[in-house]
Amino acid sequence: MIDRIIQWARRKSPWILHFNSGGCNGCDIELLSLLTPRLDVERLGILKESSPRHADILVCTGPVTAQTEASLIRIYEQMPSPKWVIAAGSCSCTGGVFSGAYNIHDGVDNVLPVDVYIPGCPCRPEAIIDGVIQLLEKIE
Amino acid sequence: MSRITIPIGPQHPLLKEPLSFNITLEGEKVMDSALRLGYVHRGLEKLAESRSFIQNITLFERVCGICSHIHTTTYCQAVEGLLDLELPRRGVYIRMLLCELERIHSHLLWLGVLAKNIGLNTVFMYAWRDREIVLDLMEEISGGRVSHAINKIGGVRKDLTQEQITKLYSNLPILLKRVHELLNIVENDRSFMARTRGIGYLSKEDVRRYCVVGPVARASGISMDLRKDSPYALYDELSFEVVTMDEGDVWARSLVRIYETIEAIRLCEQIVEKLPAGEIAATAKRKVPTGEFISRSEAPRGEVIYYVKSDGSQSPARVKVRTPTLTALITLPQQLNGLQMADVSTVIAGVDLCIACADR
Amino acid sequence: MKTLFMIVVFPGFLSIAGLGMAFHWIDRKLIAKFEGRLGPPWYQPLADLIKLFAKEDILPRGTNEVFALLLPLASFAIVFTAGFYVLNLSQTPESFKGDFIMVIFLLSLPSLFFFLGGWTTSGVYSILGGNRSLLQYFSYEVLFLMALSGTSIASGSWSLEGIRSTQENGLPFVIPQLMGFILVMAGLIGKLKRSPYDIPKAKSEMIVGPLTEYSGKKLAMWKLTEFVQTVAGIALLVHCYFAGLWATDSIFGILLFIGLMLLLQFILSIVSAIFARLRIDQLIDLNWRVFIPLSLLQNILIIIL
Amino acid sequence: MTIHSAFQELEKRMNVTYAAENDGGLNEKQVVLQAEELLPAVQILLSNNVYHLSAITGVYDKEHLVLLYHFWQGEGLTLRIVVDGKANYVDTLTVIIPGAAFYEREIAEMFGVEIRGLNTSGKMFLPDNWEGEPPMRKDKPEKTKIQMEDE
Repeated sequence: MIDRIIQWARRKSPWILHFNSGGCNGCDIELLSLLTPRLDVERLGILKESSPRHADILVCTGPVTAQTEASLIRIYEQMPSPKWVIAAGSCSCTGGVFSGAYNIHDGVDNVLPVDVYIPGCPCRPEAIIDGVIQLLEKIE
Repeated sequence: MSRITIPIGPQHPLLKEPLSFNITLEGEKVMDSALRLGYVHRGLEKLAESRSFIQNITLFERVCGICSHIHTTTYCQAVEGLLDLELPRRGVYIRMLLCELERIHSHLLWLGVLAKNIGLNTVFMYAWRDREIVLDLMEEISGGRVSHAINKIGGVRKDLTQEQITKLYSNLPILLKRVHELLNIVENDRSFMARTRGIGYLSKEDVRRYCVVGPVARASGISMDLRKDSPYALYDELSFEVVTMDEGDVWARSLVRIYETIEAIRLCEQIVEKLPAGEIAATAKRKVPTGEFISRSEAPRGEVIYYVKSDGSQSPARVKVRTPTLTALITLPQQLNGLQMADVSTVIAGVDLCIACADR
Repeated sequence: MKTLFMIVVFPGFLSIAGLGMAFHWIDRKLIAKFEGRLGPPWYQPLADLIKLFAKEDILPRGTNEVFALLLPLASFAIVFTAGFYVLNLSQTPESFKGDFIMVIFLLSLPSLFFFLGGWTTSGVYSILGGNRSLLQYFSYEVLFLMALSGTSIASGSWSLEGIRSTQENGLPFVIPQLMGFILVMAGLIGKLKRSPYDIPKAKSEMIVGPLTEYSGKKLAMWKLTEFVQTVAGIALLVHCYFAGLWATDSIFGILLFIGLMLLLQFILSIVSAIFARLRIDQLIDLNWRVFIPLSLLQNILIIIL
Repeated sequence: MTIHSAFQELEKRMNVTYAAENDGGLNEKQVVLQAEELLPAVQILLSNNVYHLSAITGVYDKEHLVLLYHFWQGEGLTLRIVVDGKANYVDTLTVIIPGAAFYEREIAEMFGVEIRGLNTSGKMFLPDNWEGEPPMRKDKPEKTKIQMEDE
């Protein structure tokens, strides 16, 4: 019973932390536009938190550059469990158009365990919502 | 008083992109600041040398997600210059239309970020709500909200249909009205002015010494706009004003950007009215002849310069990109010195940073 | 058994916490409406809190764990006690002569603990945010006390009961002391660290200030403290300025009481939606040059008249 | 035209290897100079009110590394500085144009060119743990030749 209540709470209150690990801004502004009147994800309980310690879901955008790799791991470790990672955008899934550049470690999954991949360059805001919802369904 | 150094970034709510900014504080006063770029450095210029001229359009679209269209436009202009290609007028007009729509989108986005940083969440929401109108128009025209993929060497991919023109006619006046509402806030709201007036001052002389471009330079009284000074595309056929102010602070930058948004909406209307008939793209030869070309254009944040060198092979021998943010970044330590900690966010938002552009 | 029920359920822990969550939801919903958004569903604060309680609790190295646990607990207990006093509509059995002063004192403690909470976790933002909240503390706390004491001067009593009964015999204090009411609202906004007084936890520069390094249960305690503090602060103002409008023991009276609380919450929400965040020097300037002299003037007027 | 007068003065007063208005190679005016002539040339530009430095490009002209200083004042003017392969340095412009600092650091990091008088400690664009050659540096021709002989 208590487990079910906790599961319900987790599904209803996913707080996300956004980290751009080296992307082009495209996915970032689409992610930010989730907060705004047209899509308003607060109605689903999604809040964009600013401290890793408060967040449940880490949303990465962009490929992982050599310089952000350490910060990315550190942010992930600062998050209290249970925690999940979403790779938003083609770049953070596979490296996308930047794949093969000298400073890029391709996708986020080379660094962190990724739960949901959202393809698209840039991924549409609706797709990000769908990704979060799919992740929430996975929580059960 | 003891000094304390606080690291801003790489992950910080104030920055949408990773950037490391170490600020030394004495109490609440900023004494020193040190900048470290390179978190978004992907090595695009190197990567461009291994891709073909056509593949590079896709690549340079992703230099920056906010001003993606201006990057491809400038790149295509350079390659077209190398090919010595005459562009059909309709194609150039559609290009300019998207450039101006993108300027509106970028400035509204920026106003939202500034408002959010000074704690005016409501204005952030309003500005981004109005920005959706532009995004819809751009999606209608090009198929993409943020990346448009409409440029190709020799022109554009998609034509404007009559339906789209009607939509532009009906939505641009709405947008103009909304932007005037936002202008009213920036111009008259006391709490907005209290946080932005006199903050981040740059004199005319500073702007010259640091080679600053775009709205930041124009807010300090330097009239520099490549659309006017050395018209590229077909900007010489359109009439618009270059907005300048003399205050040189964040408030002046806000006003300059909003007036520019209004000018951009007018430009869009003009473009649609004057839209010539005919082809939208010229056929380009596959092989790019040897040569060098410098292409400049006015992005929402200022002058973008592309240098393309071809050695006659499939891919360019060198592509150099210089984005406007790099010029603005260098002024940050000077703008910040002696300010309060709370003003750091205002100043950083005020110059409209795009780290992805600066790092490439 | 009855005492236990009173402490845990009504009018104790559960109902005060529930009321706090309800008001937090109303606040978020109102702000969302002002911003043209839909806003969260009604169960949102509850889901947030349950989730936080079920989360892992980690603290950075070098934190004094005892203090990090005690501070949120203590501040929650304190605001809860304050809430217990001011939310009791009818005659409080525990009421005594100086409870007005005690409630003010209890409501001012959490800010101090907030500052200490920042200092125990050794993050840079926590410390800086803590410093800011202490700087702010001295300006709004004086304002709050000065402006609110107008009511007790006018009624000549230092107990909530005395203040209430004076108003029941005459006009509610909001009418003769409108200026004081406005000033005390400003003080309350500072106390609750809401925008435009949200300098200690200004999201764009301080991340979340002292709370930056807290997670899980401790964060939930801090949040709950904030919810209850809001409700207690609002209820205190209703007591001090609007008493006499409701009958203490009828259903209608309770509804009116809650209605007045909602009105104050509405004012708080709209203020935070329309003003930009103040800078710390602007805030201190405003408080010491304008607000505090005004509240002093008001008190002098009350004494003379 | 400020650019025009600056161009003429450069031609007159400097030891110019090559100067062209527009020769099909580059679509803007360009002046080819040796590395040690950079500072006096920029002084001439500044005295002619050409103060906007748009960018510094490092590019390989056949085997030689060349730095292009793109100036702009209504129209473009490019100073083409041949960086000698052996000495591999240029003087910093930051003493007269402080805005050049980031461009020069980029050149220093990407091409390994020494910028005399510029503090280049620490990295600006490359990751902290970057090891090996500057990324934009193409293999030195002598090296390639030796390798080819070995084969």
